[in-house]
Amino acid sequence: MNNMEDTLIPKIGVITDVRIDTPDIKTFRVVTPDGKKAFDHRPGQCAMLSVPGVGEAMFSITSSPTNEEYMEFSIKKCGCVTEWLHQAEVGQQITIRGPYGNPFPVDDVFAGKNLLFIAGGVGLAPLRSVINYCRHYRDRYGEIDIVYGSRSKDDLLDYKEIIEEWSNDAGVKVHLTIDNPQEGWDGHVGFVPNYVKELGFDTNKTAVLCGPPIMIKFTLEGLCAMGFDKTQIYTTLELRMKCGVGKCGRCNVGAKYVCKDGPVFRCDELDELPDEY
Amino acid sequence: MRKCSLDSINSVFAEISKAASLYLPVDGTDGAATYTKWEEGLTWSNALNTVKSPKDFFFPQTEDLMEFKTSGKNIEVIDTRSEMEDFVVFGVRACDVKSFEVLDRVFIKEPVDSYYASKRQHGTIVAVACGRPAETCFCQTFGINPAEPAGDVSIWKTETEVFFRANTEKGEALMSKLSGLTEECGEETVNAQKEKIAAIMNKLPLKDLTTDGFGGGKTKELFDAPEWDELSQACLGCGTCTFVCPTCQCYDIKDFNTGNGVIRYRCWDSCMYSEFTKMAHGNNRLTQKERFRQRFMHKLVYYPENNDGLFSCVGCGRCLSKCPISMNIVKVMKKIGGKASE
Amino acid sequence: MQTITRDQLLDKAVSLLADGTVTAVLGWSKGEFDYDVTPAVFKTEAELKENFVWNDFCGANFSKYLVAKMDRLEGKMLVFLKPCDTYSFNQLLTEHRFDREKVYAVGIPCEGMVDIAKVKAICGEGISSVDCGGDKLLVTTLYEEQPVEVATAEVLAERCVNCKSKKHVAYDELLGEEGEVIDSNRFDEVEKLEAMTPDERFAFWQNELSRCIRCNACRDACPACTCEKCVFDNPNSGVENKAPANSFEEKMFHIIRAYHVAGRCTDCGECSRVCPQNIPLHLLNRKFIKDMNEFYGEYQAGAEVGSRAPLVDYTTEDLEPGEVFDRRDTNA
Amino acid sequence: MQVNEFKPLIVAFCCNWCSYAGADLAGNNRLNYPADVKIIRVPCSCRVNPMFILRAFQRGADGVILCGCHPGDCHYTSGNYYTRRRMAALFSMLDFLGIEKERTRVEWVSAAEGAKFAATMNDFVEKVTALGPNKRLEDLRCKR
Repeated sequence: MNNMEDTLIPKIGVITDVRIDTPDIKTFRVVTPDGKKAFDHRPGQCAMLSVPGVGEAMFSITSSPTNEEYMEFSIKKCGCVTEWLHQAEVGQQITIRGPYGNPFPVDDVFAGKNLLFIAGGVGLAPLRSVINYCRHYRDRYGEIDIVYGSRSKDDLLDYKEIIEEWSNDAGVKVHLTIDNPQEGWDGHVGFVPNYVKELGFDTNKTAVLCGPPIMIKFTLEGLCAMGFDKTQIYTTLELRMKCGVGKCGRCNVGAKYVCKDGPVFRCDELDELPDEY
Repeated sequence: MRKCSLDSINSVFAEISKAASLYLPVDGTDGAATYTKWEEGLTWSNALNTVKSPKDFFFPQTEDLMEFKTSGKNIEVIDTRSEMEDFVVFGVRACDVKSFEVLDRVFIKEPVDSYYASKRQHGTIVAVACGRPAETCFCQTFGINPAEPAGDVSIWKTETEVFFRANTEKGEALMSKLSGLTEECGEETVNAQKEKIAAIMNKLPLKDLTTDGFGGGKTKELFDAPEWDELSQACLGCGTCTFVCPTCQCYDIKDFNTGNGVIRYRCWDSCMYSEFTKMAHGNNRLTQKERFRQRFMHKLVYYPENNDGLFSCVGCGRCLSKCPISMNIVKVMKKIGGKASE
Repeated sequence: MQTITRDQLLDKAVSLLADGTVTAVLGWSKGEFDYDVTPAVFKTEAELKENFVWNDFCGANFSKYLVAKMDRLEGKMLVFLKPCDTYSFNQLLTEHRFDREKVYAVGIPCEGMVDIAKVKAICGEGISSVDCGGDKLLVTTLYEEQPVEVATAEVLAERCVNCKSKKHVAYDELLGEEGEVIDSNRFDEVEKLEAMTPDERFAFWQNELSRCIRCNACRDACPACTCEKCVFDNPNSGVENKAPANSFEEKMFHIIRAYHVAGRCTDCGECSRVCPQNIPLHLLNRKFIKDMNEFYGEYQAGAEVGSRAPLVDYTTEDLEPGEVFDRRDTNA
Repeated sequence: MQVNEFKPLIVAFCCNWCSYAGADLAGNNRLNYPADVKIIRVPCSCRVNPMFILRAFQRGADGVILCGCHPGDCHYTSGNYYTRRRMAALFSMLDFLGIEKERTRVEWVSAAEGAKFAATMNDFVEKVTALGPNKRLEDLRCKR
């Protein structure tokens, strides 16, 4: 048959740049062999990357859709596929398919709103796509606050971009924090949920959360205590996936499939789902 | 409606085999029936059903998806599929026919799974009415009538004759090939058999089993039911129920390095297995109770929620007879559903 | 027909619960039909009276449940052990897989368990009730006016036909009469296969193993398979495959499974009982048992606690792997 | 393909302390044995998991031979005694499944026995060649 048409059959992607962000996170730039973007996506969507013989895994696309040249993936070393990718060099081919999942509602719900992004660790990866999208269409959105925390200064993802670009944008406020005091760090020290409480945001914002489950849990509680309604808060989930299209049956939480109905959920939607994520 | 004598059924098989591969239940050396490719000398089994369901024809236990050839940093993707040929699955029971509808809703929903779809397209299903349902049958719970099996052709088998009725274009095409071997007939004998089956259905021990208390939107109500503990306590975590089930459709995608390439294939997976949801950074279903609950919630709540109320169980009874510890969907439905409707 | 009655077991369980000796009872719970019995933990007298059963279908070996079931249990667990279960019980103790102090084992005699598949082969599908009485079963079906009489001996599970022992090797208390170790014919079938030509043996196993659907029931039911992390679940082991992709993988799985329990397998027969595809898995296990008996002296796993299995032991005089075949060829 | 053209692929697991040195000695003494024998060095014959042997067959071996120190000479005192029992059980099982018993062998070769190593390999290759390609424990995916 050789028609090569099935959602499970991937395209070839070439790694054209590898940026070392932190000791365990690298950002990979991926294009097709003819130098184009593999496909268009919306902020918050994901792609399946694979290394033949090693495995396939879902990663959030960290570059903004407004970047028309390439896609970027910030990947933390934690399993077989990621470990392999971390040793990959520029020019290495991998396979890529997507885009999967639903995006953040950047064009309807978010439009005209003040936005509050809260991320922890590698949780900034999916948010960077939205943040840069919103910065690109700056006039469509109100004030933007970004709270980002990590274990240490060295573990802060996209540090250079944050300091040199984000912080200088009009109407964008960046609040960084690290878990423990460190030499050469004069910023805030403390966990993200506490920092959010200290900062005490107005409830006229739409919040987007991403990070380790424990951070999400306490930040969510903090925001609710501040008077945020759960319909104002968005987050993204991650579970084991194989197909990416809601058929292989393992990433469901209740009747929802994270790969297809997620990964972006509004927090009040999550309340409707059983506690299994 | 057409008929032929049971004695001449082998010539019908021979005729079908001329144009397409024919698969039908044949008794194995262990006494259990298995779908086998028909050839001269094989006889159609009298068994009520096969241990392994016919979902294998459309969603095989293992199936190569593609192959990768790597050289240096480069990768080549090869679609290894060959042209699909027509085939006929003969002697499928009403419950299993219904299971194809359940699978269709998963695989032929956008984005269409072309591996599955092309097999569905090339397969013709000849379904047979159940003259002697077993005590483990509960298809009527899901609105299935074993006397009126769907499929491309429906057949009824009596002691001496086999009656045919084409239901679809594919079925008509198949029957037209058999016109010389079958003769036109009335429906009296078949109607009599239908009545007999209806009478037996009324005597089945599980005839009163209902789906009350289940369906879409019941997640909150049922998820934290205390009964899950008791129901799942004996579960061994094997995959028997999922692998004999005609509607279980979870799969895994894996790579096999052959030494001169990588074959990416998919194979059935089971939500009962401990590493089903295991990721690099953790597992969201750590206990057998959670895995057990997932299987039944999926069949009775999640699936109907996403598919207009259709349940992902067809009452074939395979899990009832094959579970090593005799825990099954009927016991779950009685325990949990019974409670919800009280 | 069992010599000991449900009521006797029930009385024992109820009185042990009442006097506080145990806080839970591991027993068999009745199902939808007369034959689909499920293992269950009972905590109260009421539960026991309602659901506890003991009949010719209580085949499940409870020993394995002891590994997982007692973690959070306060007090002791009463477990009923048939003679063959006691061997598994001892073997698990040898391997330190559960806390003996938390178990109150009651040995019960067993007259053999019935294989419902054999009953169905005789009476057909549609069994509405099975009455165990005397040495016969009275089987009522949906299709026969009169109940069919089936001799129990004809429908006993294979492992019970070739029962190796009616003697309990472990218990705190014994109900009924103690039996004897039986000089069974359990290796006959293995010998029959050994006498075949390699081609015949290959064809035999090809036919049997090709039915395998890799459900892992044989592993999961096996009281010797208690690894926390099984090699078949390890994605990096090279054998982690959820489906037998070809005949190599079918053989690989079954060789490795049997090999991993070789020397520790007590021949309880659970693997063959639970196999949905009726593969005679016990023959693989028995081949190992028979070989080890012949090569290294008689050994029954689980006969006593703390004994050393043949494959984790050696003597300087052991026979050479090549001599295995020489022996057989000269015997033949 | 004609039978006489068949060149078997043989995998030989050799213990580092005796047999591997024996193979070395065979080479130094210019003793001939077929190039179809692929040697895998293992720290002790006892390192060889039965799965290694099955996997060798899967990956295309037509025969697998395991060489270790003579019983009593094990560098780790008792490793090869365990090997002896394990392989006796495994080979017997393979035979029970109908797999040709000539495809597997255990041989004890010391560091001084270069000649024995070469002779063993020659003999083993000859026997496996006579059997023809491994068909009963093959994985077709690895052959395409």
